[in-house]
Order: sequence, then C-alpha cells, then structure tokens
Amino acid sequence: MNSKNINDDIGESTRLKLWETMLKLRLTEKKAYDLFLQNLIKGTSHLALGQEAIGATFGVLLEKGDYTFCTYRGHNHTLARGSSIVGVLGELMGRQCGLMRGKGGSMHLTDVENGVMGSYAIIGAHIPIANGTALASQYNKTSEVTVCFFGDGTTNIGAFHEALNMAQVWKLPIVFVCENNLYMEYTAIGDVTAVEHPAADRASAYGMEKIIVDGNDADEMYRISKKAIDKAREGNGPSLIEAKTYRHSGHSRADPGKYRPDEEVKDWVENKDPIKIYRQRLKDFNINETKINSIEEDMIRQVEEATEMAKSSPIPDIKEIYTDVWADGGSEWHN
Amino acid sequence: MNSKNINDDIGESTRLKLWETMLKLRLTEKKAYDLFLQNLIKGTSHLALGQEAIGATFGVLLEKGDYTFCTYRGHNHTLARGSSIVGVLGELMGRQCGLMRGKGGSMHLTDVENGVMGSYAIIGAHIPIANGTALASQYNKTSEVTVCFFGDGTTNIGAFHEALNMAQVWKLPIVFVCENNLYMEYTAIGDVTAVEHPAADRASAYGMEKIIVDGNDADEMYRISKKAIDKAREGNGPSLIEAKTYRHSGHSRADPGKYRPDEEVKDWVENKDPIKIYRQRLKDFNINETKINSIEEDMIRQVEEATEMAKSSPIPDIKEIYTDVWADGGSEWHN
Amino acid sequence: MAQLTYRESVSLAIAQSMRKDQKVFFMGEDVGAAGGVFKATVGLLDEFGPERIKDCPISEQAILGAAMGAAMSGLRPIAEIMFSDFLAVCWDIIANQIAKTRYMSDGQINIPLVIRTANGGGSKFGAQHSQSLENWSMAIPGLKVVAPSSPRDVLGLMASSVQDPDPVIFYEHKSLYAMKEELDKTDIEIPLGQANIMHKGNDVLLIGLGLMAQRAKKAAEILKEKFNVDATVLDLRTLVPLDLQSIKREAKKCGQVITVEENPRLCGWGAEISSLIIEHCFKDLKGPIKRITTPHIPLPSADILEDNTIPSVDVIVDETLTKLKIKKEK
Amino acid sequence: MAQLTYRESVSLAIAQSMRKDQKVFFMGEDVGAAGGVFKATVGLLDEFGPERIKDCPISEQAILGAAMGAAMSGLRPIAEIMFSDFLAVCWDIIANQIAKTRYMSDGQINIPLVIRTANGGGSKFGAQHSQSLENWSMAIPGLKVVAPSSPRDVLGLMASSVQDPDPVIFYEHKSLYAMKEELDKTDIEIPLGQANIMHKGNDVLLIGLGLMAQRAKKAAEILKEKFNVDATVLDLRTLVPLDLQSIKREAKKCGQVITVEENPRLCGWGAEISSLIIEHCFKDLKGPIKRITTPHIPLPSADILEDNTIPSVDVIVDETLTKLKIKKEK
Ligand SMILES: Cc1ncc(C[n+]2csc(CCOP(=O)(O)OP(=O)(O)O)c2C)c(N)n1
Ligand SMILES: Cc1ncc(C[n+]2csc(CCOP(=O)(O)OP(=O)(O)O)c2C)c(N)n1
Ligand SMILES: [Mg+2]
Ligand SMILES: [Mg+2]
Repeated sequence: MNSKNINDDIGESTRLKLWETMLKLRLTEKKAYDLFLQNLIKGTSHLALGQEAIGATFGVLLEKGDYTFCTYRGHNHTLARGSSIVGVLGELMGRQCGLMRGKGGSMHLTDVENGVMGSYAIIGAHIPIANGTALASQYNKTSEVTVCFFGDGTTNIGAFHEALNMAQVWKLPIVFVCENNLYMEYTAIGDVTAVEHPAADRASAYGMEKIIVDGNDADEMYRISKKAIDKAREGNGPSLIEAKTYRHSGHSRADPGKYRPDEEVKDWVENKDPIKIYRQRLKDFNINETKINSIEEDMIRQVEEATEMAKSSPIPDIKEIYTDVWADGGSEWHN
Repeated sequence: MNSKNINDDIGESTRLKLWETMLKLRLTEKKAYDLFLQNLIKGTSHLALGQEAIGATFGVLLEKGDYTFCTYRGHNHTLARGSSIVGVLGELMGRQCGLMRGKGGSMHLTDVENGVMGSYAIIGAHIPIANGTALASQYNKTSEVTVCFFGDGTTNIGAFHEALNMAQVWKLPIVFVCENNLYMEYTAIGDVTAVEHPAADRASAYGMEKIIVDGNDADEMYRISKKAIDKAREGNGPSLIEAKTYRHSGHSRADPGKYRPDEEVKDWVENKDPIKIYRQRLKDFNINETKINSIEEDMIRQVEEATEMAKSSPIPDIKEIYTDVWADGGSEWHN
Repeated sequence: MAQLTYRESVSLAIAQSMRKDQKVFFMGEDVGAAGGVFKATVGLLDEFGPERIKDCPISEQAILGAAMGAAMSGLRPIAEIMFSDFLAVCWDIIANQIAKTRYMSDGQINIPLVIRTANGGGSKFGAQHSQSLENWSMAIPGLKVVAPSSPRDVLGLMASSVQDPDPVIFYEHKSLYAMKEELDKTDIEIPLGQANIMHKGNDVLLIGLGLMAQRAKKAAEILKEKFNVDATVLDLRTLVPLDLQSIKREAKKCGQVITVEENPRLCGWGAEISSLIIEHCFKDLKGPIKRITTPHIPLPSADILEDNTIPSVDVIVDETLTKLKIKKEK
Repeated sequence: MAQLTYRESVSLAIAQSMRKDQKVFFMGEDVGAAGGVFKATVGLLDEFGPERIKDCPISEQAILGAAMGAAMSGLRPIAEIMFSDFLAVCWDIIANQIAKTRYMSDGQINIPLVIRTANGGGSKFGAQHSQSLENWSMAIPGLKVVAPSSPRDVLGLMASSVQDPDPVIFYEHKSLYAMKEELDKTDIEIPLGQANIMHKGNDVLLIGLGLMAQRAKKAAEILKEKFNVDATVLDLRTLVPLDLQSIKREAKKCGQVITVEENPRLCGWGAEISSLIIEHCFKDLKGPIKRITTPHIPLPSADILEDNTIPSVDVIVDETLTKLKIKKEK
C-alpha cells in the first residue's frame, strides 16, 4: 500500500500515539528479556515481541472504563492500556512495586484501575469471563466496551465456542481478538485445526462476520478495530477479528522456538516487523523524523528508569502470603 | 414426494426392517410410559417418541462391531442396535434382568455386545468419547464406524466443538448425528443459539459439509446416513448430520411440555409422525398390507412378553452395590 | 406465619435479594419461562423480566464465566448449575478462575457471586445426577461453601450468600425440595460460618450437612426415644467458613464423634472435620471418630441399590449404637 | 547401571510400555515433535512415529474423551494433560465419565488408561500452573491415583499403571523432573498400592507423597543427625489403591504421626489418612496427628512468597520437633 496516496483517515496525532504505544510494548518486553538473562525474573514469561500492533491499537482506541482481558502473553495488552512499566516489570521480578505485589506473577497481570481485568493462564477461560463485563455494561445500560484477546490455538477449546455463541445470542458489547501467530506452543496451528483460519472460518458458526486483518500493520488494525469497537459501543453486538501476526521469540522463556523454519522467522522479523513497518509508515506520511525519534528516545529512557525503580523495589513481605484470599483481606477459612 | 415415481433405491426388505425397528422403538417407549404411570419405573426417563426414524435408520444400516454412543434420551438408539426389550425395560424398572442390572438406570443404557457403548447423561460428554472408538478403529486399521447421537441443545457446549475439530483433523471414521427436536429442555433452541441450524450451520467451522435432513422420513434418513457411514468406512473422515425432528412428549417424565405451542405439537404428532409417514410410504410402494400389519402385531406381542418378563424379574441383590467399580470386579480402594 | 417448601424458599430467597438490590440478577438453563427443572425458580421471570432472569444455552462455562465477569464489574449474579454433577464441566471456571482471581490480583478484584446447584441423591437419577459434591469446593481455597438443610436455612443462608463479597457455592439438596416448614417471617439472615444445633445431648456428637443433618436429627430422636442415648446433632450449614468453635465445643463436651456424609468416603468433608477434631480435641476424645459415608463407589440407580448406598436414618442409629457399644436389643 | 533423571524416566517408561504392547499409544499437546514442555517425552516421536505419538489441539476434553473411547475399545492410551491445573477443564470427562462408566455399565466396559500430568509447585508459575491436585482425584471413586517421587518409581509405577485395567491419574512432580538416580536396571515394575519406606525410625512417622516424600526424607536425615530423632518416612506412592496395611503398621509402631502435604489444607489427602489412622490406630496414638500442608490459599508467584508457602524441609523438621516437644537448641 502506498500510504501517501490514500486519504489520511487516521491522522498524525493518533499515529504518534500508536507509535509510542508500540515502542512502550517492544522496549519493555526487550528489557524483560534482558532481566531473565540476568536471572532477575524467575518463573516463566511469555513475550509477544512482534505482536505489538494489536495490543497497541486497542490501547489507543479504548476509553477509560472499557475492559480488556488477555492471556499469559499479556504484557503488551496490559502496558497498552496505560499500566506503568515499573508495575509490569516489578511484577515479573516479584517485587513490592509489581502490579499485584508478586502474588500473581507474569501470567496474571491485572490492573483494574486501567481496565485490565486480568491475564489468564488457562487457555480459553477468560473468553466467557470477558462476556461478563460486557453483560454488566448491557445490564447497567452503560457504554463500556469489552475486548478479549487470545491466540489461534485457543480457538480449539470448548470455552471459546460457548462464549462466542452466548455473546451473539445476547448481543453483548464485546470484541474478540484472535492473534493468529501461526503456532500454539510448539505445534503449527494448521496441524491441529480443521480450518485454515482458526477464528475467522468459525465466525459464521456464531452468526458473525468473517474478519481477517494484517495484525502487523497498525493502521489496518486501527481501522478494523475501530469499526468493531464502535459497533459494540452502539449496541450492535460482538465481533470476532482474526489478526495475522507472529511472535519473534519462542513460546515462553525456556523455548528457543526451533520448530519454526528459519526462513519463516527471518521473513517475519525482517520484513513484517510491526515497528519497522510503522516507522516507515510515519515517514510515508511525512511525519517529522525528530518527533518520531524523540518519542523513541523518550521511551527508552522511561523503560530504563522503570527498570531501575523496579530493581530497587523491595521484595514483598512474606505476610502477604496470607492476605486477600477473601474480601475481608485475610485468608481465614474458619471462625 | 411421490415415492411411486422414484426408483426404489432402498428396497422392500430394508424398508420392512426400518418399519420393524421403528415399531420396536415406539412400542417399547409407549410401554415405558405406561410403566411410569404404574409407578413401576422410578427415577427419571426421557422418551424419544416421534424421533424413531433416526435411531432406526442407523440400527438398520450399521454392522456388527460398529459403535454407537447416545444420550439419556437413548432408549431408541439402544433398542435399534438390537438390544433386548426386556433388557431395556428391565433396566428402567431397576430389575436384575436390566442391561446393567439396575446399576446404571434409564440414562445410561449400555450393551457392548451390540455395540451400544453407553448412554451419557452429561450434555456433550460422549462426543469426544465417541471419537475414541473411531480412533481405535483407525489405529487398528479395522473398518468399524462409530456413530454419535446428540440433541440440538448439545451443540452449544464446549465438548461438541472440541470433538468435531479433532475428528476432522484426524479424519476419524465417525458420523455425528444431531437430532434437532427444536428444544433443549424447555427452552426453544433458537432462543439460545446464534445460528438457525445449530449443527449444520457450524459444519463449516470444522471443514465439514452442511447436511440437513428430514429426520422423520426414514427413507431420507436412510439415504443420507448411508452416505455418511460409507464415507467413514472408506476412510474419508467424519460427517455431521442435522436431522430435523420433534419429541411428542415432554423432556422427561415430569414434564408436560407446556412451553410448546399446541398447534406446533399437533402438527408434528398428526402430520409428521415418522411411523404414520412410513406406514403410508410402505403402502405407496405397494408393500403387502398383511406384512405391514403382521410385523406390527408381532412387535406388540414381543413388547408385551418382554414387559411380563421384566416385571417378574427379581430386583438386584444389594451386594451388587459393591461390585464392578474396578476391573477386578470389586470396590476396594485399599490393600 | 407462612408454610413454605424448601423449593419455594429458593425462589423466595432469590426474589427477596433481587427486590433489595438491583445489582442482583439470576441466570441458568431453563430457569426463566420454565421455572427450573426442580421448579425452584417459578415466578421469578414474571416478577423481574428477562433482563434480570436470564435463560441460557447449555454452556456451563459460558454461564459461570459471564457470572464471574459480571461480578468483577460490581453486579451480584446468582447462577444456577442445574445439577451439582455438572460443576465438573465448568470446574476450571470455578476452581481456577472464580476462586483464585481475587488473590492473584492482590485484592484488586472482588467476585461476589452465588452459584446455586441441586445436589445429592435419593431420586434414582443414577451416578451422573446424584452426587454430593460439597467436598469438591471445600478443597478449593477462595470458595465459600453453603448447604442448607431446611426452608428456613435456605432463606437465611441465601440472603447472606448474596450479600457476601466472596464467591459462594450454594448446594441445595434435591431430596429436600419438598420439605415444608412453618416460618413466622421470611426475611431472615443467617450468617455464614454458624453451625446449627438441631438436637442436644451429651453422649455423642453427630455432625451432618444438608440431607444428612436432617437424617442425623431423626436418628437422634430415635436414639433418645428407643435407646435413651442423648445425641447432639450439629448441622454445619457452611463448610467454608467453618464453625470450628462449635465443632470443638461440642466435640469436647461429648467426647464421642460421628460425622455423617452423603459423599463417597475418600477425602470427604468428614475427613477434614475428623482431622480437625483430632488436632484440637485429642485429649477429650473417648474413642475414635467414626465417619459414616457412602461407600467409595459411583452411585447406583435402582431403588434398592441407591437406598442401600446413601446413609439412612437406620444406619446412623445402628452405627451410633455400635460406636457407643450399646446393643440394639435394649 | 544407568543414571537417569526423573524426566528421562518418564519417556523411557512410556517407551518401554510401548515396545512391549502395541496397544499402548501416547497423546497430548506439543508432546511429539517438541518432546513436551517439560521435555519428558523427547525421542518418542522418532521411535514410534505419529500414529502412536499424537500431537493434539488445545482441547483437553477431546483428548481425554478420545483416550477414554480408545480404552473402551481395548487400546491402552497414555494421555498427557500438560499441567495438573488443566485437569479442571476436562474434569467432567475424568470424574463423571472415565471414573463412573465401568460401574454404570455393570462391568461391561473397562477403561485401561493412564493420564499423566505435571503437578506441584516450586517453579514460580503462579496459582494456575502450580497446584498439587492428587486429592481431587482421590475423592472420585473409580480412579487410581499415583504420584512417583523418584526416577525409579516413575519407571516402576508407570509400568504398572499402563498394565492396570483401570484408569490411573499419574501425577509427576515438576520440581522432581531434574532429579537424578543411579539404577541398575530400568525394566521394573512396582505394584500399585505399595508404599515405600524411605527412612526408618520409631519416634515419629512422616507420611509424604511426591516432592513432599523427598522433603520428609531429608527432614528425617536432619532429625537423626542433629536431634537424634528417629523418624520413619513413608512415601505413599499411590493414594488409590492405598497401602492401608503399611500406614497402620507404621502408625502403631511410632505412635506419633505427621502427614506432609503440598496441597492446601482443606480436604487434602492428609485429612483422609488422618481419619483412617484415628479409626484404626486410636489406642496406639501418643498424641494428635499433625498435618503439615500449604495454607488454604491459592499459590502466590514471587520467589519469596512461593518458597514460604510450600512446606520446606526446615518446616518439616521444625514441626516434627514441636510435635515431639523437642527444643531446637538441642
Ligand atoms: C487448558 C490449557 N491447555 C494447555 C495450556 C498450555 N498452553 C499454554 S500456552 C499454549 C499455546 C496457546 O496457543 P495460542 O492460543 O495460539 O496462543 P499464543 O501462545 O500463541 O499466544 C498452551 C497449549 C494451557 N495453558 N491451558
Ligand atoms: C452439562 C449439562 N448441562 C445441562 C444438563 C441438563 N439437561 C439435560 S437434557 C438437557 C437438554 C438437552 O437438549 P438437546 O441437546 O436438544 O437434547 P434433547 O433432550 O432435546 O434430546 C439439559 C439442559 C445436562 N445433563 N448436562
Ligand atoms: Mg498462537
Ligand atoms: Mg433437543
């Protein structure tokens, strides 16, 4: 696409927001990777390097009060909603400054203040749950939209099916976003799925429209997502978007990703990287390079500062183990 | 359809088998209803009066060694495979002569000898399990076909989705049969389903063909089902059939079925009853009325005899409580 | 004065909660127009309309997921799972999501919801529609577990469950739906974590729940009348929070303890209670704690088989006499 | 002599079973080409090919359903559920179908299958990837429950599990995958229902399972060395069938009993064992049975929080000393 020739329906300020958000995601996750190597992050962690355009788009499009639900691969979506970098890195490092002070860990990032209604580590479970906040908006006759992110592999689990049917039957204000990165953990999605497009080819089974989008092109993502969000907000029911993308690294911390052909990885990293694409796009739209670069420099600085803050944050008090099982703040199971 | 004008692809002897099987089902279930009224059957029971053409067709088409899986509404499918009337009625009455000597009850009829691999009372659970016998046939390179029956409401549960995808991915020799009787328990299927045809409109989500058939016309059922069985037996993978039908009575014993419009019930019972339709069909094909009637009389007699046998069968010994939890025949959980 | 069945108490309890709090709504399969398979929600649709009484597809994960999400955004859903056996099809939503999300979020998220379900045997429904599964949820940190044994308790415990800020699994016993009780008022609250003494005595403590509490009470009456044995019957009412104080006090007083469970033996709630009593009252015990349970088998269907599987009043009487070394011929 | 890790023992055990019996096959998510997320099935695809090592979609109900159906027609599937926490998403297939079908069919149907799963904490994976869930399956009649604590036990118990005519849930402990052991042979069988005495002594009986058995053993070594306390450590190995004989014998011998569980407190297997010991050995007990468990909370993620939640060797030592009223300064 030659962007110069089309009418600029998106506009510079939104584009710069998309750029800034994508950088926040990219740079924070790259930092997380460094912190693993330094053994400052324990446990597991699932990076989404290469998938930033999707989360970023929704981060820019959604309003305060809107709800998002994501998975263990949810650092991006959490950061995109406005969560602090120190809160995310702190949680990964198990520090007091973490979003959940170390209780949840990297797979469960939650930041209700920013509409991040949790990250869920059991495949598919959050899809029906996301219907619930959408149902609440409908019940309360308020106009929040719920967005639920999940992967290609997730379309084969039962909860996906149940939730999509219910959303349509009740015309819930929700947008389902399948990030098709071509693999579940180490298995190619095509090897275990009866249709070519794991989400889009199922849309009709829920009376929904088939929508496939280049998930690495932030502009395309923006346009399609905006439509779906508007539709939901106007009370016209759910949408299912399949966004094609790719993760640059392995499935999780321990995974070198060797099951993927070298050329495939290379192609996606070199030719289809959403950040590279978007840097070029901004130039195509004649956006001032100093602006582009200063946003980047600023974000580099923010990530560095947040890293230092997280590193110097204390580890949680072990008394925290016994808090917040119940709404009374404690963990007693007897009187 | 004017049957006289078409080439008789089915033939008299098959038609008489269909007739006989449908009568076996109808008369046994009607007897079961009488036995409730006499309080000789306790617990619950789910009749499928009006849905006989579907089970009967498969009963006639399947070969020894083929596997069937059905639901709590499974008296028909069990009888159709050749299970004895006394075994079925005996089980409903909780007698020693019952197929499972009273251990399973009306919702769990099982008769492995006749390929009836169980009746399952939790919606959808048996669909993935049915894949398993199909997988075994594939693994053993034998040619049995598995058939799995379920209702329209069942298409909204997760297990359905998972199982259909897996069956197609592995090209399993299985036929899925959705008996769409328009209602789940008391709720019209259209009120809770995102598509018009709960099974057929989802076939494409599993890379399968959309197949809808008049489930009350045994000839139509026979033709469509034969194709699907042949396809499976030849190693060409699964099919999903949606058979439109209707249950004459309520969902279960206690249900008068009042949520259904009177005219709707009347139309199905009077104009679309599979037995009535087929009696006429046999006549249209100039099949000798004495044959038709003598099969019926014979079946009435068989059901009466079986009823008496079941009534005179003893109740199970209470020692049976402790048998057959484990393959060693007992129930000990410690050494 | 009102005479109410347990079944009627359920719909009344829901209605009372819904009248008081607009945030409360109710969802389940066949619950609205049909009033539920046990007719325990008759009348609700008429009073509250389809926005607050929601008929659902057969999608238990979607039902509880939606209930959870709605609770997360401040509503107070009551969701029905028709039979407790079906908790298994949505067990992940219950055990991994509903129960853990508050803790994992470091308290950012509250999940005030009630899951009500028909539990227990006695109806000859067979192994997949008759289980007693209170212990499944007791084993999951983050869930409160309630099991009323009378119309009054249904009213009082449902009111508290709906107001509770944490998720509650509310086990109604199928064999109690027809039970009637005279009540002088219906707008009552019974706090969670408060066991009920149904019968008083010093010889032996019978601890029960749901139907088994009622059977233990009948057994205590027979024990008193025919054998002059004075039993205390403690209906736990809620397993979480557990009324450990009352358990300890009564166990110490009686010195002899029997738990009466409807679930199969292994890892039933009686095991937990037994181990707690050992821990806290070891010196006061005059003999081992006896656990009456269903054998460790799936539940059979035929009348005679089911009736002889679930602990009956007679079995409770007999086991109590055996424990106290009293001959039945007395 | 072979030195094997627990992880390697898993794939070797599966391979040995598959070599002997053509009816055995293996299925799960990412198990073939990738060798499993814990690398516990590396090499199997190469040796047995895709017909016997089947990579599956993320569809746990479909996986266990297919395994069950295949077992019903005479095959002997081994199915992997990647983390035991995910048993919840297929709990109906396990608890209501696999466990009950033999009984409901009056013995017409056998279900010889093994479900293996990575269980337990220690990896900082958080509340949905770290649970210890042996008690969930112990509570279900019709399931056998196995939890090996060493490479040798993996080999011996897997061989028996695969040959067993009943369904077995096989809990491998994530924190043991790296454990090494010297073995003089690998083709071994250990019957189900035979507990293992890992340490001998008369002062106190420590009963453990999986990782907790190993920690109890280390605790016993410290107790002996530093405090001259002689502990017997009994690794139950299987919860169903349960080696009640050994439990009774050792409990009677020692008179003091501690169970060491990794699961949260309520309705853990320790409660059952405790109630059994009370029932069978009441007079031989010198004091209450102590249950060491994880607190009744979801598992936290951060190092320091997780480490202080799951019972450690130190905690076991301390609790044992407290129980025996021995001062630590000794
Ligand atoms: C019920 C369940 N099964 C399996 C897993 C293990 N698991 C974690 S991530 C993953 C792959 C998910 O693939 P996809 O949905 O494509 O998301 P992606 O990781 O590619 O973002 C699997 C199988 C899980 N967490 N939950
Ligand atoms: C998981 C589960 N949810 C709910 C039920 C209760 N239930 C039994 S039959 C039924 C309706 C099933 O409808 P359908 O699939 O159309 O079959 P039909 O009864 O019409 O043959 C329901 C909801 C159940 N048995 N299992
Ligand atoms: Mg993916
Ligand atoms: Mg139906």
